Amino acid sequence: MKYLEEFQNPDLAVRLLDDIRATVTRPWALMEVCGGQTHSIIRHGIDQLLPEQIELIHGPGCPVCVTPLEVIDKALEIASRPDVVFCSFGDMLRVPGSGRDLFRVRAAGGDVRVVYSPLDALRLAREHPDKEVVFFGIGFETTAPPNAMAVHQAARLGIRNFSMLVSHVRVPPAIEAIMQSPDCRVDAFLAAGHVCSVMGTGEYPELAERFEVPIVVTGFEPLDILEGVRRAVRMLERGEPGVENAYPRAVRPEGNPAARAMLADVFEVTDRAWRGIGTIPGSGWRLAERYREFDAEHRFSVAGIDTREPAECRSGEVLQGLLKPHQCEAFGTTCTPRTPLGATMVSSEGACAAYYLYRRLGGTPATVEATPVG
Amino acid sequence: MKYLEEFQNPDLAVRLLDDIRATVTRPWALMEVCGGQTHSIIRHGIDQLLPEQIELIHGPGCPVCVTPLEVIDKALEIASRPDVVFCSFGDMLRVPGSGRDLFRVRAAGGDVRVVYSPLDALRLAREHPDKEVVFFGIGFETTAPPNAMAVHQAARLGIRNFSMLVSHVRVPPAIEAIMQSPDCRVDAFLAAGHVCSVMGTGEYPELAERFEVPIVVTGFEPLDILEGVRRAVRMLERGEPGVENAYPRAVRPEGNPAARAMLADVFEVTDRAWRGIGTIPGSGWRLAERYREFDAEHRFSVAGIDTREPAECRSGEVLQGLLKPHQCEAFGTTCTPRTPLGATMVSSEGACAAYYLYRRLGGTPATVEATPVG
Amino acid sequence: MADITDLSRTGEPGRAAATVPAPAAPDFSGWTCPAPLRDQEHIVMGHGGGGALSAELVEHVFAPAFGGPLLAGLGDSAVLRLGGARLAFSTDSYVVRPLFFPGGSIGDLAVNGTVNDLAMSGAKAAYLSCAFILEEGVETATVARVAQALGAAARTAGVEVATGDTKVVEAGHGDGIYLNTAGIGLIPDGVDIRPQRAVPGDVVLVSGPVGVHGTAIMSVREGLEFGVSVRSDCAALGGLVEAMLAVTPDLHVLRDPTRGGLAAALGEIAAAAGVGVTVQERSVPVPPEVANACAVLGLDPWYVANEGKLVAFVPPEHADAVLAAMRSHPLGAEAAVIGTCVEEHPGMVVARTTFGGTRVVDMPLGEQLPRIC
Amino acid sequence: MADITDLSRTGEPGRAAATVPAPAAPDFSGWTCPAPLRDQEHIVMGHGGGGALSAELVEHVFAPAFGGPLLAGLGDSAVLRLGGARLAFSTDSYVVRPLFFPGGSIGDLAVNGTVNDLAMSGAKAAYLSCAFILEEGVETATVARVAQALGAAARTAGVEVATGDTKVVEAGHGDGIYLNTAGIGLIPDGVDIRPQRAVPGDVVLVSGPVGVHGTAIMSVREGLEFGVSVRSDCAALGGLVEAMLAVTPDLHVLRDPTRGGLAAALGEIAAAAGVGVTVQERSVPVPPEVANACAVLGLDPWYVANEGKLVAFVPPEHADAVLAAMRSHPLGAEAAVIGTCVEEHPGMVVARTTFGGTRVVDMPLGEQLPRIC
Amino acid sequence: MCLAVPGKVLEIEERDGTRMATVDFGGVVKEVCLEYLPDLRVGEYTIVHVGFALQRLDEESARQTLALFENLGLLEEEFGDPWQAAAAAGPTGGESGPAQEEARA
Amino acid sequence: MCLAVPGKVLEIEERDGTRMATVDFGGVVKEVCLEYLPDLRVGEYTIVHVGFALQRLDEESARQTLALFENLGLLEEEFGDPWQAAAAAGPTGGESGPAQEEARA
Ligand code: SF4
Ligand code: SF4
Ligand SMILES: [Mg+2]
Ligand SMILES: [Mg+2]
Ligand SMILES: [Mg+2]
Ligand SMILES: [Mg+2]
Ligand SMILES: [Mg+2]
Ligand SMILES: [Mg+2]
Ligand SMILES: [Mg+2]
Ligand SMILES: [Mg+2]
Ligand SMILES: [Mg+2]
Ligand SMILES: [Mg+2]
Repeated sequence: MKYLEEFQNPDLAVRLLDDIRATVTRPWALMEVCGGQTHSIIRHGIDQLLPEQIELIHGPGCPVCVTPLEVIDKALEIASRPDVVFCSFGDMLRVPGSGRDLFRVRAAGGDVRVVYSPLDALRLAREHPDKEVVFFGIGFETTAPPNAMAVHQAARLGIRNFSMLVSHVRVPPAIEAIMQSPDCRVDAFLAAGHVCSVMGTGEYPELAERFEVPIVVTGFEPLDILEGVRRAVRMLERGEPGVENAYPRAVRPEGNPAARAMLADVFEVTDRAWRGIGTIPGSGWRLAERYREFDAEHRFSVAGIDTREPAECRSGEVLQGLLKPHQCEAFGTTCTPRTPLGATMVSSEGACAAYYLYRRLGGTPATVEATPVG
Repeated sequence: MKYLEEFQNPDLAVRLLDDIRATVTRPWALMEVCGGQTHSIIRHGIDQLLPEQIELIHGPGCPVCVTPLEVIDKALEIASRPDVVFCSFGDMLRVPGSGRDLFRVRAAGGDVRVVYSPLDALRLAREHPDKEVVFFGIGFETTAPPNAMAVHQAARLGIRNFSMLVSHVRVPPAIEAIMQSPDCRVDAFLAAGHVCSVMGTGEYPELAERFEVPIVVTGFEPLDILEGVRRAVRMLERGEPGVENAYPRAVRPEGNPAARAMLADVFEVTDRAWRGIGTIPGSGWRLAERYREFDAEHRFSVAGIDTREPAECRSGEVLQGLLKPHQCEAFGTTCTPRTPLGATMVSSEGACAAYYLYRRLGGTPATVEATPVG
Repeated sequence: MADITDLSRTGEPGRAAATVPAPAAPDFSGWTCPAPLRDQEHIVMGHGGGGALSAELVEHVFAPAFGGPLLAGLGDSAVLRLGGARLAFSTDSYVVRPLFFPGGSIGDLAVNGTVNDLAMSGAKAAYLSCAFILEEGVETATVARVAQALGAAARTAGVEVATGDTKVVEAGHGDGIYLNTAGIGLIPDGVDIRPQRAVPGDVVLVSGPVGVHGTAIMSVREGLEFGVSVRSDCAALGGLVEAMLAVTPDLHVLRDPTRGGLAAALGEIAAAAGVGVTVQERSVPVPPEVANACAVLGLDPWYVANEGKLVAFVPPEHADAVLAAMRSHPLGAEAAVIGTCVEEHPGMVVARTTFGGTRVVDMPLGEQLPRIC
Repeated sequence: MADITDLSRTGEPGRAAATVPAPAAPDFSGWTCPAPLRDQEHIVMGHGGGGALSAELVEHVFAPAFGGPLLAGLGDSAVLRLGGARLAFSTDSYVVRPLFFPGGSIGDLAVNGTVNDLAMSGAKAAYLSCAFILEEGVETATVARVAQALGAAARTAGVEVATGDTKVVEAGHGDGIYLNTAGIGLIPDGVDIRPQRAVPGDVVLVSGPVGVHGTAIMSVREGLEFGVSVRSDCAALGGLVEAMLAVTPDLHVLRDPTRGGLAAALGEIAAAAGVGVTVQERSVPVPPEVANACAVLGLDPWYVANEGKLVAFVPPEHADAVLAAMRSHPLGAEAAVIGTCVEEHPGMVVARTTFGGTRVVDMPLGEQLPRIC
Repeated sequence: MCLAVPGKVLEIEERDGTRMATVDFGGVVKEVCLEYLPDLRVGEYTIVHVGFALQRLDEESARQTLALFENLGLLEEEFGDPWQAAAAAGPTGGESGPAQEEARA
Repeated sequence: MCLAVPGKVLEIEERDGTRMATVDFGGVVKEVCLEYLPDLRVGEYTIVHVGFALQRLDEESARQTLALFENLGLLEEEFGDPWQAAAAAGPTGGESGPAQEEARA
């Protein structure tokens, strides 16, 4: 794919790595905020190519991982209703609530469907006027505009049997929370490129300044990530925190004004619980009052849910970079990708799942080569 | 089964046949009114055992065969609705309406279920409060009380999602119509034993007297039928028409008073079309006005049905004994049990189907033996 | 067997009838069905009932697609040559509801049904394949119970489950468990058992009472439930067939009267061999409870499914010895002679009723339905 | 193959973990899964995905029921001795949606899938059984189209449809057409191809680009629809395998990377033989359209299903000649060496990424789902 | 019309306000609605159609009818036909009068 | 978060009052909602997430970034790092200013 493959070129990766090696003089902990970046790092083995001094901490940027247990339990309850067609992005189906997941709801007869886009859910609502079609609206600032559009269109077209279970989260408050943690180990952030495609970069200078931390807006292909690391390391080595845009082909300072306007119309900022972390003030979006009739929590009474998060799961600390997954006692014993206790073991870009895979190589560390093979 | 096997004893059949042979002196045409009797006659080969002078004419007593096309088309339309669970006795599923049958409705996604009893349909209605459960209430006087009870119970228990498509027919008006036909060939009737179990025998003396015809209330086992024939032939030979009860173990003169009372409460007499024959005045029952809310025709608008009965089908004449099935041009060519044009080719006791099977033996007539074999 | 004589491949579907005037005096001996797939734009339950509709589907849809010479092979089992050996090869899917019934389960059926299809060629079943189509949401414990029943039945039948497959379909697109087994077995030298070998004079035997298996299943089927003490007689017949072959390798026809019951089995043999079959109604063993269940529901026991019974066509000179051998085997203790193969009425089965009348025993059209009339 | 090394049959389901304290420094080399069926009271789609859940079902449910020694036989095909010959025997059910897709149909799959399972033992498929489970209401014309595709594919593959079965299930209890085929074929003398024969040093080859078939199907799957010019490469591989065997009968392993894709095929071989497999990411042929479709949906092409491709483990001394033979065959024109079999990390597949990093290629857990993240 | 079979009442109970019986049809047992034969007792036989008891089966009459068949051609000429007499008198006579007479004859 | 891929607009049309585009992702074609990029034109590239075009892909900027990587270690020491300068100036600068500078360098 054009503008994708070019940024996977291993020859150019060597140049970026050379530059990083030439720059780094001491240990730095960089957090890539976004699960998509984590995925790319693991997939391509990028962490293994970096100089030993550079540690990549996988941040809380997987929307699947951070969706609070209570919301998932609500989703499971709504999806179990006989009159409901429950639509979700594929990633969410395996995430455990208190004891089961959407797969099991489907196995028990619930009509749970994987959709590619929220507009697919809206189409289903039009095709099945006798059913209540509920869309599970999760995601960061990137996914919020598409979901907002689905609600907006439902209102515009008068599709009354459509509603959304909203659990949107916002990145900047999360970065703030991480930096405020007393145990914080993060020296610099690779900010989430596609979040910034929508939101622009205006939220970051204040954070960079306040916490004296470099923030590099970073893309998702191997060269993009290496470039993000290169920029962050350079800023760290020079002792010059600030904000840089290493993903200019997709990120403009102002983001996408049309999308931001729609977000302002459909959603309003709210406090939001992050799974395993707790409530972060102002870190989420909920439907604005005037779209309340499309709010699945309003339409279906799903109060009184008794959530049960396994006590032994320490994914909150993992998500904040305070704990390495293998330091969790459950890791690899009671908690495996097959039998996850926490969301970070579920999604393939979850930190625990990534570690599990990597560590399965056992005592033998993987051979790391800087020069491309094959 | 006690009181069943005893009436299948071939040794006693020989005595009855001997007596019939000793009595008969000239040709007589006897009509067994009831399809159950037709079935028994074909199943046991009884017609082949009788003296040549005695011809058995299969009457219009198969409730499946006589249900009018229009009602079946209504059933098909109601059964096709997505919110309906349509319940029927098994016999009705293969009966063609205008172009399809309940099997095909089911194949096309309709929820069509075979039940053993109308109470099963009522139970389904209680189990599926979100569905409309419709029962196909067909049958003669025997089946009418069970169906009446289902409606009565639905009213008593307030089961509002239950309704019945009623097409009940009554035997005495049919006998009257047959006798009034200018071409009538029937010399005597074997009246339907189980109809009389419910209704008693009080309706027949007037008919026997008016048309000077013997009417013998007859059971269903081989000996019962032979006894019915024996009594009818004896009355004919003696020139003494009247009513005899050859099924006293199951038929009392007054019938079943409780059942008759329920019939009077739930149903009211109406003119009824008989498939292939036409409308016979007063020959049917419909739901009484006070049970109108349980009437499926009232609940579902099924007006404007355009029925198409194949022009070549002469089942009406066959049902009245005016035509032998093989005298119909379609018989065995375009009309077979596999591809029936008329209801009399569908049900295994339909006269056309019975002939089809029998005649498949070809030019070679079956060997008829009066003495039991094996 | 697929071929039944009242279907013709020469007739033009749905049209010929309109142009051919009906004869004044119809000639009943030469009927053909001019419109075999009329109004059959969609599959109905009867296409799986093992009767005339099933046969039509094979004849008009599958056989032309797979190649003419294979038509005969689309019956219950095929005889192959491979690596110098003569093998029987057969498959069946099992979709029985409920999964567990008095005397057995879908797991037992899946073994015995296929083992028996092989046995009907005279083959001793050696290996089975086993494929599960599971519906999302079925209890794992239910799957395990079925698997255990299947394994136990295989051990009893002396056949090995050699290979398998599992697929899962979405909830609402299955019914708990569907099972398929295919089986292969070796055919002993000198044995040539197939429906086409029926000849007039053959004695027709049945290995025991009919209708038992189907009655046991109906008794627990939703909406029909009735109390009855009969249990499915579902069994593997390899040993019984071995005992019969020990008398003579020259058995003509063996057939397990499964779907469509005794009537379908005899009808198919008559059609395949172009012979008539005459059955003495009185001689066909029907347990009283089976007869009574059928009387209550308006069914005919000869059309009720069996699994664990066989019908044999045997040259008259061996009939007594074969009957004796069957009666010495536990699965043939109630074996009986029920009729003979005749030259008259080719392709048809005729019953001599208890009263001495005759009745054509027709192929079942589709599934049997409880009647009120 | 059923056995995967991260599952242990010794652990007590759901309980052992609670009593064993986690080690202070976890020993990653000796993990077992202490709760293999935890929370698996019901069958989920993943149990049919050909990945770890499928393997668990075989190991914990089917293998114990059918008898321990048969476990190995529950893989894609079994090797039998019958009548003096060595036969391969295999079965698969086909439940693919939609029934028709660019480049093929369920009918093609049902032939090629089973023919290929036999070919993966080195056997030339000779006979197929074919069982239809039809849903009441499916169009007869659709059934006919599938049957015709099946017949045509059988003729192309040189295999005979020898026996069949049809069942009809009630509307709402099926999905149009499910198909099962079982196949038997003769294994040439001197050929012993099975996953257990993989040894360190073996060269790993693939017969062509991966992910094509699965991408073609996804492109027409409801809710995923996308335009793409790739068509299923579904094909019968008997001829290709014959060409490879002509080089040497000593091929160690052949495997068709169907459900679970290349990743599952390699993982199963590694687990069965207790060897490591190293794959050079760059060497695995993935057509750009497949890679791009996967990029759009968030999938990994190595996990996408194939039908018409094979993976071969070949002794190094024959690797060049086998590769040349493959490339001379139309179905192997784009064959490539993709890796080697190693002593390290037994039971595991490790990819060398394009950038020189390494990555564990895990068994797929169940079905792949489009991701947003 | 009207497939109906004779069965013997094994048990009677009220269910949902409806009188139901367990009826044995020669080893086949089904639940049957008794609302139309409220005075039927355990041990008696009844004619059952689509799950309803519609008429008591008169065992005495059944035996008499069978006895009549046994004696057919043996006794009739001697004693005349009591059935015929009953028919002439119309069907309002006693429940099983004619059969009883004939059996006596 | 947020799997998003670059695709090229092949066609644009209004549907149900919504602006939709047919977008080509290297031979893979999908329908994409254009409501958030109403001025996107046929032939341009866009970043697509869950069926929505969320941002125009700046081709010039992409080329410049790649050129930067090509020249890494060759030119930087000579001319200094224009990215660094841009970052210090804050992200409010021209759309692809820093990259342009660096490419020029
Ligand atoms: S290893 Fe499992 S239990 Fe431990 S933190 Fe990760 S997800 Fe939670
Ligand atoms: S043979 Fe067919 S067409 Fe003729 S009267 Fe009978 S049912 Fe009608
Ligand atoms: Mg078979
Ligand atoms: Mg069979
Ligand atoms: Mg398989
Ligand atoms: Mg069979
Ligand atoms: Mg297989
Ligand atoms: Mg396969
Ligand atoms: Mg079969
Ligand atoms: Mg395979
Ligand atoms: Mg009736
Ligand atoms: Mg997102």
